[in-house]
Amino acid sequence: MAEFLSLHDAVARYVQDSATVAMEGFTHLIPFAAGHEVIRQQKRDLTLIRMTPDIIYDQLIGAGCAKKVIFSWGGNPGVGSLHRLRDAVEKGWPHKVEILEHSHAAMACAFEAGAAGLPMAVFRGYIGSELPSVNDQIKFIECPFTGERLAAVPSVRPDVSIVHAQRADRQGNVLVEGIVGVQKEAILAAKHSIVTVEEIVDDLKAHPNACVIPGWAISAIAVAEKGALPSYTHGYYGRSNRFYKEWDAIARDRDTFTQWLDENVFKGVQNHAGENV
Amino acid sequence: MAEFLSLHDAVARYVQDSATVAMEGFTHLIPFAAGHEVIRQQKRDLTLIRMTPDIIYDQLIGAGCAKKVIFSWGGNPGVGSLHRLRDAVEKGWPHKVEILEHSHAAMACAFEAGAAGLPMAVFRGYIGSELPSVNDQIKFIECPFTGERLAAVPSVRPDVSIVHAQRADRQGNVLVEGIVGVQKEAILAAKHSIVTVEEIVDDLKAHPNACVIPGWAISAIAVAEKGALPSYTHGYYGRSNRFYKEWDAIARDRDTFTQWLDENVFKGVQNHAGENV
Amino acid sequence: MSLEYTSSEMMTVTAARALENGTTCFVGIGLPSEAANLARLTHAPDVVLIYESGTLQTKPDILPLSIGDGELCESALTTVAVPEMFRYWLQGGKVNVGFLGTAQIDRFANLNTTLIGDYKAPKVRLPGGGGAPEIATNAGEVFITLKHSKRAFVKDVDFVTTLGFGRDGKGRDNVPNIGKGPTRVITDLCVMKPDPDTKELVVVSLHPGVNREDVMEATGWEIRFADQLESTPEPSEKELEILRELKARTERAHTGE
Amino acid sequence: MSLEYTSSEMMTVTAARALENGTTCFVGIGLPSEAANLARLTHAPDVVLIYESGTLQTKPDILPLSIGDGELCESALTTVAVPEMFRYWLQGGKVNVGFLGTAQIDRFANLNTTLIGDYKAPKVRLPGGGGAPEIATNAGEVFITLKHSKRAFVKDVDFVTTLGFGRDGKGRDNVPNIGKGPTRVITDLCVMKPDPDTKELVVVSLHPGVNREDVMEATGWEIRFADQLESTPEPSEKELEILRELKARTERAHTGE
Repeated sequence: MAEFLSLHDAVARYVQDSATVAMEGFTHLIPFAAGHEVIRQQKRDLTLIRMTPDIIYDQLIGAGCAKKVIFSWGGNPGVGSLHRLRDAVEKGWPHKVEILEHSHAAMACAFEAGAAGLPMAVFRGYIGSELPSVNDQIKFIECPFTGERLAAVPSVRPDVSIVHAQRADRQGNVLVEGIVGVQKEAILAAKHSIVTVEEIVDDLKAHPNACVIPGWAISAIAVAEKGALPSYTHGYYGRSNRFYKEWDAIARDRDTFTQWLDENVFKGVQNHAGENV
Repeated sequence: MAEFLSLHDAVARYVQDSATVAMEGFTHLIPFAAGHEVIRQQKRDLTLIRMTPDIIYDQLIGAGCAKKVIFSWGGNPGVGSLHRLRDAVEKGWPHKVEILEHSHAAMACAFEAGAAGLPMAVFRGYIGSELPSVNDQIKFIECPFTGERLAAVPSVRPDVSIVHAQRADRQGNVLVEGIVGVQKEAILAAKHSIVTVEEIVDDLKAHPNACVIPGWAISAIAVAEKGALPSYTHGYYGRSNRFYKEWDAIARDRDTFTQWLDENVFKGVQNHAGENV
Repeated sequence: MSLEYTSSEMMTVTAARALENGTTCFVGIGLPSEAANLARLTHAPDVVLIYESGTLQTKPDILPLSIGDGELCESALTTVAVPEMFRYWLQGGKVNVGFLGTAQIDRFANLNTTLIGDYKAPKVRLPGGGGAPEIATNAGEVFITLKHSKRAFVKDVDFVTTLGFGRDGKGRDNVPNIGKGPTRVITDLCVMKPDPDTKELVVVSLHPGVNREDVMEATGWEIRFADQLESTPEPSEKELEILRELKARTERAHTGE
Repeated sequence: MSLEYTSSEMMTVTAARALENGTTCFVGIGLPSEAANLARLTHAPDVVLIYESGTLQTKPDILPLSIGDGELCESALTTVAVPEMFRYWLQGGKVNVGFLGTAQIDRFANLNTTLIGDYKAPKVRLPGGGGAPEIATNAGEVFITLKHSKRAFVKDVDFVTTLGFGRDGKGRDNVPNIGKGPTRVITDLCVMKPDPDTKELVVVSLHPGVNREDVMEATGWEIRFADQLESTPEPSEKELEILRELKARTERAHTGE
C-alpha cells in the first residue's frame, strides 16, 4: 500500500546508489522534481532507464549521478542534442557513462513485458538495423508456428520507477491522463515505485476505463506541485517549450551548466524547473 | 474507412461460409443482434472464436452455423452448461462440432498478438495443465536470456470480427466503454470487422484515453439498438440475468430450442434477444 | 452459541475468513465470489477484489451472476482490457490469492473443469479452463472452495485442467516463477491443506457437527486427517446476517430483471 | 507563376503533396511533421496523423516542438499508451506511410541517426533510433525528407540505424512481413526514388531553379538522374500562405511560453 511521504524521504528510502532507476513520462509528465531531488541527494552509479532521456537525464548525467544509460532516443526534442549526455559519452565528463541503446519499439515492448512479469519481450523489430551489433541484449528467436524470425529483448525491471501524475486520492490510487507513455508499465515493472502528484484529492473523478494505478501497486506518493516542469501536466499547466530551447545554451557549456545546477537545483529546492522557467 | 451499412448487408458482405469469425464482448456488449443475423442468413461451416462462447455461440451452434469452436470457457455464466454446445460436442447434433480449447490467458494474449500483427503470443502459462496434450496449437519456447520455458500460442487473426459498442460518430469512430474485454484487439486483429452500435452521434464525448477505435480501422458499422441484449451495454441498459437463467430450460431440449429460434430469430427480426427478455 | 445456519453458509463464512484484510484476490465466479465479498463486507474491508473481466478493486453491492456484470465495472476503481488483466495484474505478480471453484478436485488439489470421461468422447463436457490454469500458477497462493461429494473429490481427476501439485505431488518442484499453489480447500464439511511434504490434501479442521466418517464418505480417496484436528469456528451472528442480506439483495436483483 | 518562396518551403510543400488524402501516416517530428500537417491543412483534410507519443488521428493547430506536446493529445481522436502505439498501430499494420527525417542517408536510403564516427569513440553522438527502425520496416512505405548536403547524403552511412534497402540494396529481399521501404526522398533540391532493380536512389525531379550540378555537389556519391527527369511543380499561393501561417502560429506559441 502506497505511503504518503515527502519527496525527500521517498527518494532517500527508495533510490539507492547503484540502483537501476526508470524515470518515465513520454514528453508529458516527466518527473523533474523527483529528478532534482535525486541530484540533491547526490545519488551515484545509477543505471538510468528511459525511452527519451530528455533534459531530466541530461541534468542527472551532468550532475554525476549516472553510471549507465539505457535509452532509445536521447535528444532535446525539437531543439537538438543533449549536451551533457554527449559530453559524458564523447569526452567522459564528469565521468565516463556507459550506454545501451534500443529502438522505441523495443523499449516500449520491454516495459510492457516487465509489467507483464515476463523475462523478455518479443516483437517484429530491428530488421536490417545495425543496433544488434552494438547491443548484445538484442537477440532473435524463431516463431514455432511460422518459422518467422522475431526480435527479443530483456524486459525492463527496474529497482525503482519514478513517474509524475495528475493526482492521487487519499487511498493512494493515482490517475494518469493524456499522453500516458509507459508510466503504468514502469510502475508495475519495478520492485519499488515513487509517484509524484500535483495534488491529493478526495475523489479522482475518473472515467470507467481511465489509467488509474491502484495504491497497493505503488510504494510511495509525494506531492510535487508543478513537479513536471519544464515538461507539462495535462489539465494543469503547459510545456515550457521556451525553457527547452534555453536549455541548449545552458547545457552546452560545463560552467554554465554547473552554475545552473547550483542555483536552481542545489539552492532552489522549491523551484524545480529553474529560474528560467 | 468504415461504411455505414444495414446489419443485413454488413453480415452478407463480410461473413462468408467457412470463414473464421470472432464475435467478442466479455460478458458485456455481446453482439447478439449480429449473431442472430448470421443465423438468419444461414451461414455454414464457420470457425467461431470467442473466449467465452456464452449463449450467443450456443445459438449459432444449435442453428448449425459452426464447424469448429475455439474458446476458453464455454458455459452459461453463473447458470450452468451451454446445452447446445454440449449436445454438438457430446452427441453431434445438429452435426459434429470440432473444438479447440485454451485458457483465458492464452486467448487474451492471442488476441493481443493478433492486434499486434505477430504470428504468436508468448506468456507464462499452461504449467502443469493437460490442455497442451489435447491442443496441438500450444507450444513452448525458451527465453534466450533466462532459459525459462514459456508458453506460445498462435495469434488470433480472424477473417472477420464482430463486436457491439455504445456509439459511433459520423466518421465511423467508435467508443467502447466499461468492460472492454478483447473487443479492440478483435477488431484490429481481423481482416474485416463489423461493429454494431446503439446509436450514431455527432460527438463521441470521449475522455482523452477512452477506448476509441478509429473508423479507418473498421470495415462496417451497423446500428443495432439493444443489439447486445440479453447481455448489456454500459450506460444504455442492463444485463437480463433473468433471460440467462431462462435460457437453461430453452436450450436443454432440441425442440424447445428450435421453436425458440424460429419464433425469436427467424421470425423476430426486430427482437434480437427474444420474446423472453 | 446456538445459531442456526446451513452447511453452505458455514462453507462461505469459513472461506471468507481465509482472506486477510489488504489481500489482493483474483476472484472466481460463484462460491469464491460469494466468500470474497463476504470477507470485504465483514473483517476485510480493504481486501482488493479483481475479476478476470478487467474490473480492478471492485466493490459490488450485489453478487455478480456473470464474471462481467455491470455492477463489477460500476463499483471498480478502474476497468482494464482483458489482455492487460491477465498480463499485468495476474502474470505480473500483483495477485496474492487466487480464489477458485472447481467441478472435480483430486488428492493433489489438481482441478478439472474440462470434462468427465475421455477427451475424445466426453461423458460430460464441462465449461473448460477459463482463467484458472494461469490463476493457479501465477497467484501467490490459491484457495479453493466447493461442496464436498464423492463425485467432486476424486483420487485422480479425469483431466488436469489446472495444476494443484500435479499427478505425483511434485508438479511445482523446480518450476521457476510459480506460486505456492493451493494452500487450503474449504468445503461444506471441513478445511483441508496440503501435506507439507507429499502435498496430499489432509483435513485440518472439521466444521461443527461434522465427523470424520462424513468426510470419508464424501471423498473419493482414503482421506487423511491431521494429528491436531481442529474444529472450525462457527459463523458469527453478524457474518450470517451480512451474508443473508447479500444473498437476498442478489436474488432480488437477478430475478427482478 | 512568379511567387517568392524559399527552398525550405519548396521542400515542405513537395513533401506535403506526397501524402494522399485518407492516408494513415506515422509522423516523425520536425520536417515530416511540418509537411504532414501542411498536407492536412491543404489537399488532404482526411489524412490520419499518428505520433509515437500515442496520439491517434491528431489535428494540431500549431506544430508540436516535441513528439508529445499537449496540443497533440488535445486534438487527437484518442491517446493510447506507447506500447500499444508500437504494437497495435505500427506493428499491427495500420500505417500506410512512415514519414521520417534523418541526420545521414546513403545511396540505398539507409538512415543513420546514431552517431558520426566509430561507435566506441564517436565523433558526434546523435540522438539514436527512436521510433525509426520499426517505422521503416512496419509501415507500408516510407517517405524521407531532409535538407540536401554532402554531410547528410553519404555513399555509406557510418551506422545503419534504420533500414532503407541495406548496404547492398538487398536488405528487404525475402524478408516476410516487411513494408516496401523508402519510396521517395524529398529534399530542398529534388525528389529521389529508389531504382526499381538496384534500389539506389535516383533523382526523378528537380525543384525549379535547381540544376544537376547543384544536386551532384550536395551529394556524397555519384548521384544518378532519371532518364525522364521532371521539374517539381512550384508551390501554390495557397500552400505558401497556409504554411507560413502555420509556422507563424507555431513560432508565437513556442516563444510565448
